[in-house]
Amino acid sequence: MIALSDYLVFGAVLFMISMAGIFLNRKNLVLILMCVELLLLAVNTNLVAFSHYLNDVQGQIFVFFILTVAAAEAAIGLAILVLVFRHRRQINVDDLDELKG
Amino acid sequence: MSTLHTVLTIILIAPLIGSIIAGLFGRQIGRTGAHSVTIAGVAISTVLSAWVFWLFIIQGHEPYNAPLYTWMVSDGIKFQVGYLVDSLSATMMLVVTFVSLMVHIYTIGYMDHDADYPHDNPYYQRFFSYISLFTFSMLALVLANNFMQLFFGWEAVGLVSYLLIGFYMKRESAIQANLKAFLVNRVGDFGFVLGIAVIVLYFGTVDYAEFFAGLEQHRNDTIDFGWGPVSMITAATLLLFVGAMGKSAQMPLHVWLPESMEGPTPISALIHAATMVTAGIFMVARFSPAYELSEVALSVVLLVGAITAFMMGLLGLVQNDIKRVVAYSTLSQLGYMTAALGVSAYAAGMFHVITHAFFKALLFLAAGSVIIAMHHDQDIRNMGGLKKYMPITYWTMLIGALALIGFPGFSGFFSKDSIIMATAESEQFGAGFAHLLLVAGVFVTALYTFRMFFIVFHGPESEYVRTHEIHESPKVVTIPLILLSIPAVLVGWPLIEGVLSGNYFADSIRVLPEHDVLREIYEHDYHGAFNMVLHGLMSVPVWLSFAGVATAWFLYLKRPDLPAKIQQACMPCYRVLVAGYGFDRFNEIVFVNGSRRLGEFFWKVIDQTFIDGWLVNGSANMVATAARNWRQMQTGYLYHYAFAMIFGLLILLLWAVWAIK
Amino acid sequence: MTFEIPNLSLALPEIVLLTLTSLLLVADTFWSRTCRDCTYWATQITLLIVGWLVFSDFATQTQVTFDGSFVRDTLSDVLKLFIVVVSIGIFLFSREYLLQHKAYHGEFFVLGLFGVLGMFVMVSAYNLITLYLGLEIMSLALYAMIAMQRHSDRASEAAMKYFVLGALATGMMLYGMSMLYGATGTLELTGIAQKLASGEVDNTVLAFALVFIVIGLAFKLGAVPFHMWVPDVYHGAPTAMTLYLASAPKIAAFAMLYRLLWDGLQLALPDWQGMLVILAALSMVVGSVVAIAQTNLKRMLAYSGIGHVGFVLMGVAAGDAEGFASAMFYIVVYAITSVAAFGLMISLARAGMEFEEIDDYRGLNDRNPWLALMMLFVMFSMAGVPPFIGFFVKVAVIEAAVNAGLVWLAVLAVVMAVVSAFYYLRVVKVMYFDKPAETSRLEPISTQLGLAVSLSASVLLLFGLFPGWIMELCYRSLGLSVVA
Amino acid sequence: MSVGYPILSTLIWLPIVAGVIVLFAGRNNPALARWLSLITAIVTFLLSLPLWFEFDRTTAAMQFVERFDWIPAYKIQYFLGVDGLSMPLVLLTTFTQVLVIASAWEVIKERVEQYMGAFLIMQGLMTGVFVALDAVLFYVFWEALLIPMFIVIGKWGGPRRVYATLKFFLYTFFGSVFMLVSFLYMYYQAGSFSILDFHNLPLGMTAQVLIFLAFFIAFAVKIPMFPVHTWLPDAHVEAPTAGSVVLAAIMLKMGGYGFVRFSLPITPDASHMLDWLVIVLSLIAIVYIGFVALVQHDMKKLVAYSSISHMGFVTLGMFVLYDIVESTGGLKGAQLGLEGAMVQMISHGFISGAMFLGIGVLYDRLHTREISAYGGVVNVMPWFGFFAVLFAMGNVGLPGTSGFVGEFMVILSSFMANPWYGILAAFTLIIGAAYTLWMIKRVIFGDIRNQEVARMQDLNKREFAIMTALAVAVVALGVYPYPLMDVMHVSVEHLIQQAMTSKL
Repeated sequence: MIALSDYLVFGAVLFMISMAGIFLNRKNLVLILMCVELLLLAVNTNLVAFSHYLNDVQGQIFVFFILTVAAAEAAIGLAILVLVFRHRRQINVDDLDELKG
Repeated sequence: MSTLHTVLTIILIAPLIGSIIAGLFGRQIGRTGAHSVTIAGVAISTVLSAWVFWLFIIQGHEPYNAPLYTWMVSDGIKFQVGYLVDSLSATMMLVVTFVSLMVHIYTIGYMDHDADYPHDNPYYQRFFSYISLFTFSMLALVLANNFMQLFFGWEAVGLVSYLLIGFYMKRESAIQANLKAFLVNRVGDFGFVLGIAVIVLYFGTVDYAEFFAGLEQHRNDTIDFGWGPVSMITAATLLLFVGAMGKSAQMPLHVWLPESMEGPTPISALIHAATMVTAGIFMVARFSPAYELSEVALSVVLLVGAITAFMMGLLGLVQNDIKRVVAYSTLSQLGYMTAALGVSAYAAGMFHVITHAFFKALLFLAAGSVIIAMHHDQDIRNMGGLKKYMPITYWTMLIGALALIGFPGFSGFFSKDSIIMATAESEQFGAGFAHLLLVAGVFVTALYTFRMFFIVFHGPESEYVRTHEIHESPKVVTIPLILLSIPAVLVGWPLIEGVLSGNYFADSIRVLPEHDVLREIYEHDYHGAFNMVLHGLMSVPVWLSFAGVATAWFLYLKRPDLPAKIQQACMPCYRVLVAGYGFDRFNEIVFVNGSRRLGEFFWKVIDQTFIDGWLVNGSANMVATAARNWRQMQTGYLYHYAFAMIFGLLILLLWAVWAIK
Repeated sequence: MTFEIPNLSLALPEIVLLTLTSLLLVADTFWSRTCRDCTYWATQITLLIVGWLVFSDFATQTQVTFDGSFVRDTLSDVLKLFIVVVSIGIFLFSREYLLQHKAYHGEFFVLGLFGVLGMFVMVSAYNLITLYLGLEIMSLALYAMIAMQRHSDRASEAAMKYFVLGALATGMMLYGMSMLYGATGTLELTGIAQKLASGEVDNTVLAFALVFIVIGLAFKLGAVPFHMWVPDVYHGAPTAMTLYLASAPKIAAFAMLYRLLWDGLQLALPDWQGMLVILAALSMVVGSVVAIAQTNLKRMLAYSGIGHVGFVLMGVAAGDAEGFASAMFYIVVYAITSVAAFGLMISLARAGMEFEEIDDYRGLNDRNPWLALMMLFVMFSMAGVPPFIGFFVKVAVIEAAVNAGLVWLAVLAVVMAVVSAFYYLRVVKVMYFDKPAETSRLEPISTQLGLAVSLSASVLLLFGLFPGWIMELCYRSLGLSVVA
Repeated sequence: MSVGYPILSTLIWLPIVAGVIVLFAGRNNPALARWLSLITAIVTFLLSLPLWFEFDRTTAAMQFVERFDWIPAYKIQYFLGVDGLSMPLVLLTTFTQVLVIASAWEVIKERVEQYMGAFLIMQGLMTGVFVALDAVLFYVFWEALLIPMFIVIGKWGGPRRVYATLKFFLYTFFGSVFMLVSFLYMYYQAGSFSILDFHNLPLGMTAQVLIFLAFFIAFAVKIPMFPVHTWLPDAHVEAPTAGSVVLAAIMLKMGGYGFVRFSLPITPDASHMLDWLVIVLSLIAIVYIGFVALVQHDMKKLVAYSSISHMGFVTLGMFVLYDIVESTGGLKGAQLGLEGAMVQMISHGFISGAMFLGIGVLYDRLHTREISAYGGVVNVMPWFGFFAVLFAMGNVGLPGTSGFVGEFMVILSSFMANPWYGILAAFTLIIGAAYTLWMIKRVIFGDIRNQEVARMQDLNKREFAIMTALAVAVVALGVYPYPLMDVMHVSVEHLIQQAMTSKL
């Protein structure tokens, strides 16, 4: 039997990996978008786990919404990415530093 | 309102009205208008003052004490403007108005031409306005029945004095002198105000009558300045005396008076000889009931007076400016008066005020007459042999000089002799020492007076006198001289008995029986005025003054080469005297430069560097620096931003963990 | 199992808004050639209709529908009305901006309306899912709008930053929501509140959840240290978009704050109060101080906005209904002030002269005294100087803090108000005391725009003279009685 | 006791409305702006006179009260009224304003309508400060005042005007925000913003001390007291003449007014405990600032510092009462001090206003305020010399001028508290005379210094009228202060009673 806490730890690990990915990665914007997706997956894991152990379906419904929205979000994210690429011909995270101070 | 009240009001107001008209509308009414209106005002005051004098002195009217209006009321303390007329103020009023009238008339001649001003400048009207304003202020001071009004008059005369010393305002020396005069007087006023404060604190009133009435009750009160209790009466009287020292130019607050001679001569006569400078004496006499209760205060007064009398006389010896000689003489005479106050001989002090007012005004006006003749040159070394050119001036000045040195029979003799006798009689601490100084001073007085007199009128004619046409002054100048010389000779005779017996000022001056030296003299030594003159002829002071005259004659007429040799022989003494004992230099270095340095320090270091630089702009700069530095944190890199969020997450998590425990 | 049709009438404004916006989306493709202004006017009319729908059925008591996941109460209606009003202003100025910059496309308005829809949903959300959906509808619209000015390099950078950080923040908030769900077993706010009241909730998990939720809220509001996106996005986005970002979404974010922390987690007050105090203090300090070093007005206003959020959070941190009322008062006024500020910027901007740098405002008083005066109103209002309304909102939140015993925070707040006064004054200084770089008079702006600008700026003074009603509105919408 | 119209509201709003009208109507018509402003100022002054004549001198209660709800949510009211403490200050404001408008007549050429409008608006706000009886209303007026002043100094000021005006604004803003916090705290305690309710509000010692300090910062900055005075010289030097006049004559009084309206009655115990602080700082202001004034090269700066020194008397007079009770066991002297402080405020309004106007007259002619650029002015400007000396004497505190009355009373009363207070305070007799008359000597007297001075013209009719009005005020108050005192007796007694009643 897998305990609730195992799922939660798994979720937390995913969460941390994605966060680490966002701020450790200095090269590629696509990677960041992927990390964002991972973040949502961490949340989904949590929700599903809770939903199962609470015997409550709401959590899983929430997951569906999140998955849907995540798709839309990814679309917009990629669109912006394309825009950035069009302007700069590259997608280095390091290059996004025109606005600062 | 009684007739007397109305009369007093008119006496007070008439010169003020004259002054306002001449001052504000001087251009419109012209010169004649200006002097007519002011002289009319002062003349009215003089005549009415004479009536008041007659009423109070001859008729023996009860002292009159009544308010004119309530200036303000606060905390139950009434501050009123009012009149207190008794023998003291009635006498002073007459002296003031009379001398003032003489000076007004004299001024017509003296101020007629002035090199400093173009003819269309209304300086002439302004001058009349000032002296009338002065008369008003002095009357307000004399008539006061409370400290507030006294202080008003006190300061108002100071203001006019300031304006008049600086009358030739293009001259740097004049405006320097008037600033100095005002400031030194302010040092005195500093004490004066605090004296009033003590009285308000303990007596809860500024009214003379209530103050006197409360003296008995409060005579043993003490005040604590932080070093233990001291007698309140002593503190109050000494503080008030500081004011008197300023106004009456007692050492060390005398420094302004010699320089006040920068003003036109008529005001030197009126303000800086006859009236204003005696306000301090008047004030102490007025508060005799209080001074009587403090031995310490009396001794201080005595010593200050005696030292001033002697030391300032010495300075008169080395002056070459005719007015300065007379000015130092004034200082010295003021010292005599003050010393008289110190041995409780208030009446004698006041007596000397009166006689001095006449003969010193006479001397100044005569000196002014000489100055007119010399076309406003005041250096006695440029004069000489003027006797034959200006006989009236010569004779009147001689009268003044004799009165000053106390020649028996002249007014100055009576007053000065009573003072000297009083110091001899007194048992006040320091009286012996004071007596010695005063007696020695008599010799000095005679010496410097006749030094000036001989050089100016008898000595060899100078280059200037030979090459210029010198003639007697016009009538508007000489008539006041003649009129003034009458009281200068005679005024001592009728007054001396009343002064010594204490009857004259009986209703205003109070002396404790054990202090009453004049009464003692009156009872043991006085056998009528004529006898006093005879007796005087054989007394030490008179002989000393004769000796002084003789020395002057010997040094300046017989052997004019000697003074220079003496000067050579005693160069240090001469230097000290010429430097006026170094008071001016000391003040310059310590007070003037000291306060400027202090001011610069406060301003530049504390205000600008410390408060503004460090605290105010410093905190602003700190914020600005923080802004610049913190701004750097906004690097523009996405991962830094994300890191900041994660950092925030950690902080909040830590807080949550901490809060749960 | 019975199937009940939910009470749709309560959600009528949202339904109508969605329908009309979708229609508009279609219509715009036709209109884009034939009738350039049609989409704009249709947008404004849509907003008016929706506003009227809200107003005509103004809720005086709390009603829920969709199984308790959608709520209609006085607060929601008041906030929606404010959102509508502010949005009308936004679109008005945006049109001007887009015309000037030759970027006049109907999509902007359509996306804007979607954003408004998201805000509506957020305001009425009574369930974590609804809340999340509202938030995302709004956010996605915002991401797109920022990036819309395709030829602007800065805009794309801003959009990227906003998107990534926004997604991160949403992710964190969702993570918090999942924990909350785990702790309470429900997604409904009322259910959460009941569960908390029963005392069966694990405090550790709750606190953990709260941290993540608060972070999500803080990000949307732009509180330190979750503020890093604010200056860059304000700066990089087209001014029209900055105007949008800085106004209406703040109101929605406040609604979210209120729904979560008060409707749902009121009993966890001791846990979240401290966090908000920390965020408030940091925001006030950083916002006030860093703005001083700015030379770009948009950036300066961004930092100033961060500072204002600190004040709002201070009101919330008071932890009572008055505190929320004062925060609401503050945020509404802040939204209006932002509209006025960026609206002025847009009105002044013209080809070649963006009026984005503070130095561009040199001698404005000589060139156009009226607009300078309006800008002065805005600046002094933001600085919190009476008689402008900005003063009263500060009074309200400080009062709430003092009331709650947070005197030190109140003192910090007033000190920071003084610090921030400096940079507002600098703008006034530049406008009034400096000589203009070019002395030409500015060409007059259109009457419509002039009126809009004057209105939006002078209400700051008018509301300042009569702040009573708007204060009262905020009080009443939080169920507080106002005794005269 | 009552007049046919809401007099206090009229005095506030008439100038403000007129100011707004001037702002718009005068844009391209400076003459209209000037005349409209002058007429408004005169009308307002005339309308304010009933305050004096209809004033009930037998009661300490507020008079001419107007009271309406303003912001019900916070129980903030539009609550106006005057008593013996505020009424003279209102009249001072309306009186000064006429002169201020007149003084700017020809001098201001640039954007006349904004200048005049700013001053009219300021007038309304200043009146509001003195008559507001609701703390928030008071604060609104108090702070709103900064805006027009900020603009006036910054726009029409001297070369360092931006620094000066920012300093002025931030300094005073910083000072007053703490006051706001304490108002809010008291609202929390009292449930109302009425100042009268604050007076009766019981407060613990700690609360009182904190509130006192908050008030103290606000008012000390405004008055200003050492060491938060450094904004004043800068503001004065850079401000245009009329700005300096308003600043010195009226705005500084707001600080003194604050002490009597707020500090003493609301926090009597804290005032008692911390009175030493105020007294020490006042004495420092009197002596220290006197020395600083002595070494100034700029006339305006000199007068500005002299203002600080004179305002030291105001604070000293207000706070000696506790020491008086301690050292004499009775209250005698307390009223003297407080009334002295009030009179000093009025008098300083006249005198400093006059001195700044005088400096303005010189500045208009020679465009410098350096003392060394002048000398012998009286030779070419005799009437100006007359007024200058008169006002200088007022500044010096010569009896017969208004400057004496307050100083004298405060010296007497502080001496009662502790002889050394009196001694240090009396020191102003010397140092005040020194800096004032030294300036007079260098500027007014002496020989004509240079060609520029020689070409100066004496006062024109407008300037003459302004100076005469002030001169009459200075002398009248000096010769007969009774009526002014009469107005405030009852209120001051009431205040003392409040200040002596412990709230613990």
